[in-house]
Amino acid sequence: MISFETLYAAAPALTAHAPVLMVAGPLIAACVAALSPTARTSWMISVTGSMFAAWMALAITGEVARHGAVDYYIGGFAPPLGIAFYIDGLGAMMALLVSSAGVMASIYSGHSLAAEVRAEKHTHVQAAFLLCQAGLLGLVSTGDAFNAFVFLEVSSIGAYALVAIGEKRDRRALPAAFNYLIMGTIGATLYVIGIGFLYAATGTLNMADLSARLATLGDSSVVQAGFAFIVVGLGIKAAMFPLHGWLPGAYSFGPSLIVIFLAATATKTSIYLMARFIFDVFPDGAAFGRNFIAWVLAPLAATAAIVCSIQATFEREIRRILAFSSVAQVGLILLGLSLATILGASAGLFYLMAHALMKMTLFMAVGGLAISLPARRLDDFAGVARDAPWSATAFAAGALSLAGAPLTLGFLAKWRLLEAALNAGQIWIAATVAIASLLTLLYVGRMLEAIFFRSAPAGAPRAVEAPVGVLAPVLVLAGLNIWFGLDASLPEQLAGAGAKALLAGAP
Amino acid sequence: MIALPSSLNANLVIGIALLVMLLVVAGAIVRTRSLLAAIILFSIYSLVSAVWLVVMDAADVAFTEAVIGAGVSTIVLLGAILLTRGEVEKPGWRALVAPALVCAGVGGLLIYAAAGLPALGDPASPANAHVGRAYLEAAPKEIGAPNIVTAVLASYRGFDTLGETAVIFAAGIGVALMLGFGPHASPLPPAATIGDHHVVLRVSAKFLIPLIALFALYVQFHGDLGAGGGFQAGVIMAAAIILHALVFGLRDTMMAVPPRLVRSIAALGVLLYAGVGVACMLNGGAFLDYDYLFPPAFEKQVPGWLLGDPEHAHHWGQHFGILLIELGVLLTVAATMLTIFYGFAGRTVEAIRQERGA
Amino acid sequence: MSFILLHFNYVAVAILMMAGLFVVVSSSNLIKRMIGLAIFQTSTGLLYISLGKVSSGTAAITVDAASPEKQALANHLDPAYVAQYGVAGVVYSNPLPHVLILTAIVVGVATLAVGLAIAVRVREAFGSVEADEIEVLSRLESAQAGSQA
Amino acid sequence: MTDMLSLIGGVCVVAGTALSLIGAAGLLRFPDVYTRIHAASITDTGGASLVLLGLCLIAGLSLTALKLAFVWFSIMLTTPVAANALANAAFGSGHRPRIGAFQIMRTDERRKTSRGTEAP
Repeated sequence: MISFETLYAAAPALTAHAPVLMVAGPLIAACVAALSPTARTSWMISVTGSMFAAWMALAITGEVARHGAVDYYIGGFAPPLGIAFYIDGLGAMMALLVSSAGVMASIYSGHSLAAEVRAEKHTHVQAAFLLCQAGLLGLVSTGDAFNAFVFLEVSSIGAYALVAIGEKRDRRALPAAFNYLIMGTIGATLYVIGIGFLYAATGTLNMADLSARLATLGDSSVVQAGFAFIVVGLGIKAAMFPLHGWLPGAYSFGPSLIVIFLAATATKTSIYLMARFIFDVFPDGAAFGRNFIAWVLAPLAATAAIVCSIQATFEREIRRILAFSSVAQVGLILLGLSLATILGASAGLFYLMAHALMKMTLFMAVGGLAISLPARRLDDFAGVARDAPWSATAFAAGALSLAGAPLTLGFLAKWRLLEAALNAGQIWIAATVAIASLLTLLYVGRMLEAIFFRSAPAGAPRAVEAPVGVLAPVLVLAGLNIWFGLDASLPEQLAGAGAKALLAGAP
Repeated sequence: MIALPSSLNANLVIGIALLVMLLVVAGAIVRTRSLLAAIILFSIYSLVSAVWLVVMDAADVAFTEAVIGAGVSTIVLLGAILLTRGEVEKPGWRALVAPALVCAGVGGLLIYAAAGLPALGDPASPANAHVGRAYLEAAPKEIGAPNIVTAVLASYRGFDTLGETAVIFAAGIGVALMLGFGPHASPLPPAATIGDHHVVLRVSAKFLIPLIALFALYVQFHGDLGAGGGFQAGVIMAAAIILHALVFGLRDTMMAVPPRLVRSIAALGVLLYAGVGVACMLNGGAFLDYDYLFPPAFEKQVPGWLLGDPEHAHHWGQHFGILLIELGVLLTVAATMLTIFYGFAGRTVEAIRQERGA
Repeated sequence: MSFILLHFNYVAVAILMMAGLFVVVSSSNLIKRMIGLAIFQTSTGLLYISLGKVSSGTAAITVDAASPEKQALANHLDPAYVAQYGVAGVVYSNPLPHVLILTAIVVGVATLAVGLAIAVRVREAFGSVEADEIEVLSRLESAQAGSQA
Repeated sequence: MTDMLSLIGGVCVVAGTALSLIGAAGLLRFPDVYTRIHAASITDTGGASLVLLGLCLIAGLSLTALKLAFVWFSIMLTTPVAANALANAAFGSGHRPRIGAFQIMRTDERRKTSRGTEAP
């Protein structure tokens, strides 16, 4: 049993500044990486920057576990005049998730990038990756609604370009990146419009202040429109069904470095922000909020879980299967949150972390195989297990976890979701989770069947085991999938603290 | 309904007239099939909206919109249609019903909300009464910069501006990744073949370039007194160099201001900005708290005459902090704009062919 | 009438946003879509600035109390109005929306540049900037993906 | 005295805007590139000069007037050059005038030029 209260305590001076250092660290590292002379140095800087951010995130998590939510006034100005960071249990959980995904991705990129991108571009790729990371970390820690937009864009602009450089392997990365850019920008702009309406109604941008003022304001057309714009805008960014059109392309064709990072974090941070607005900023009793959750969010999430799982079953390219599966899993996470109970939210957040972990494992394993195997279709991966047993094993661990096999993290995650749905009396949500799990079993079965039980056709190119630098993080993540399946105290604590922070005062 | 002072009415009429112009221009952009026309119309759109912004008292925003919207965006768009060699859009919409429904939905929601928004110019609206007013009252005392917009931009919301500088930096990296590398990037492009008949252009450009650079510096250092600041100055500075490239050829410009150097400067700008933040932190303040920019011991040793008016002495840190971070913004913006320009302009037709063959 | 005139800007901004959004979602040409996106983003700025306008206000640049400009500004105004809404005897427009939109404009041009750079590469890779043609080519490629490997 | 200056200034501003309006009409109605450039640059130089002069007179002897003078200076420096460059480029890319001395061209030469030569 690991406890965050006792796990780690950084020096007080460092802890005091940890929230901002967590964002500024990768940002500064990005500049240094862009200035660095060779691909190798930029990779080292990238790993260092990511590790620094993870260290800070760990310090914050410990601090939050011990003393509750952390505030940080940037520039020394108290909100609402200044921009304040506000990190509670939920923010700490997200920060830890994003920064550890960053560490894994950056370590992994040392070898994978060389196969995917021309060496002269590496310094800039690492810089863009670090900016993306800094943006997402800023997004989860800021307490200012407009500042969140700025960080959303910092992370997105880097991500668009990074997806587009996948063109060296497959030119379809370019239209996919363009589509991602258009959808992402529309989403961000709708979010800004929504913030504008909230600002018109309240005169403030600080989330805590917004919340306090909205509570006294009551219902008005401006507030309702603001709510709608924010939710739709973030829904696009979070790939909420039916606004997920950009995701399969971006995840299928981008280089592994960015895909594994985005798959683990990008949609999740937008879900985080959306949850922040729905549960924290808007008053609890607002009729439109409750109606939205009951009549829009939950049905759409359920549709996503079912429809996209079916779509994944019929896809032929392995990364597209995983991408559609991501949209479906986003649906499951949102279903958990839409229960609006502590149990439901903690199940949703637990699922969020579990999904990040397993999708990262899967994309990493596929990326490792793709270094030697110029293939995309599932059929081309036939019999890979014989040539690259370690990668295939890691893939199997992630896939079993995704399918919810017992003794894996995925099983626990699905179980808690079911439990929470039944506990809240929402039978149809429980049924949806069950059906989605069965569908997941179908496409996971297809993938595992191809990789393990089929033999490669004669004359087909054979895979070679991924290099150690790639294999090590994959195996670590695969191990975590199993480890957390046996002892889930760590993610459980995080999810529980996050749910409590999100739904302070709810049953 | 509040009683409106009579002087609003002239402004109101001008504002409405400009909005009608914007509507007409936007309609023309939707209708036209020529991309070139759409780009020029977009430039006009930006310029007209800049005028409207002046009417709405948003001098800084108008300035930015004019240099960025009507200036940089137009250049980049023109570069893009040159490189995509498609001046005319293919006739026929892809689909009309679904987009029209989406727009109708969003538009309906906007107008639904508009009815509940405060009247234009309402001084008692929540937006104007709460934080906005607090800035107007607090900034002269706490920051000391006469331009409140600069005070808010650089100090109260300095972190936003850091993020924004990072966005610009990211865009520079993105464009460099897309267009700036490759076989064609190392050798310089061929010298431009501008005929003698452009002699007027060349002579006046020689005269104008230093003037533009000077004006950029004016805008930079005048930013806390009047409209202006690092963003506008950075774009203007880049414009001076872009003018050089347009008139004397990209080759000469790239020799004088090499792309690699420019990309490094962009990173240095963000580094300077973030560095100021870290320096404040090391001196015991919060990140970007310029009051702690200089250690107290250091401030005591500075002779009084340098601090100037003792009444404003406590703004010293704020003043220099804003100056430094605006310098960082200038460096990043100018370098990034130039990177973007190099990216588009450097990708000549030959280079494309070369890359295809490779 | 007065209500319509004083809310005209919101309606105009809404229509401008729709024009931009319509171009983005309906046009097939990538460059045209970027132009639409730019209009959409610029119009958002106009919404914010509308919110920050204060009647008879001046740009938020502190006017010295003793300067002739201040006298000129004050001459036209109702002293009670100035006393209630002014700061140190001058009515200013709200600076906060201006700051936010400065940021948004810069973000907009960053997006535009990256989007156009990608569009240029799309043209080089597919020989077209029309989304429907590219989609056809992509579909073809998906159908035969891996078979050439 | 100040009122008188303001009045003259106002007249100048109105005259400048009228000139701009006429220039805009010319831009729309003139038959070819060169005459249109002419109309546009008259707007820029003549119209703007008058407006700026008027504003100078209204502002009186102050820093504002000096700044306006700088604006005028830079307009005078840039717009004629821009008009010149535009005309140069138009000529270089094959546009031929439809009116004036250049109109007297041989028919075969007229056919050779790619764009904008045929009389309506």
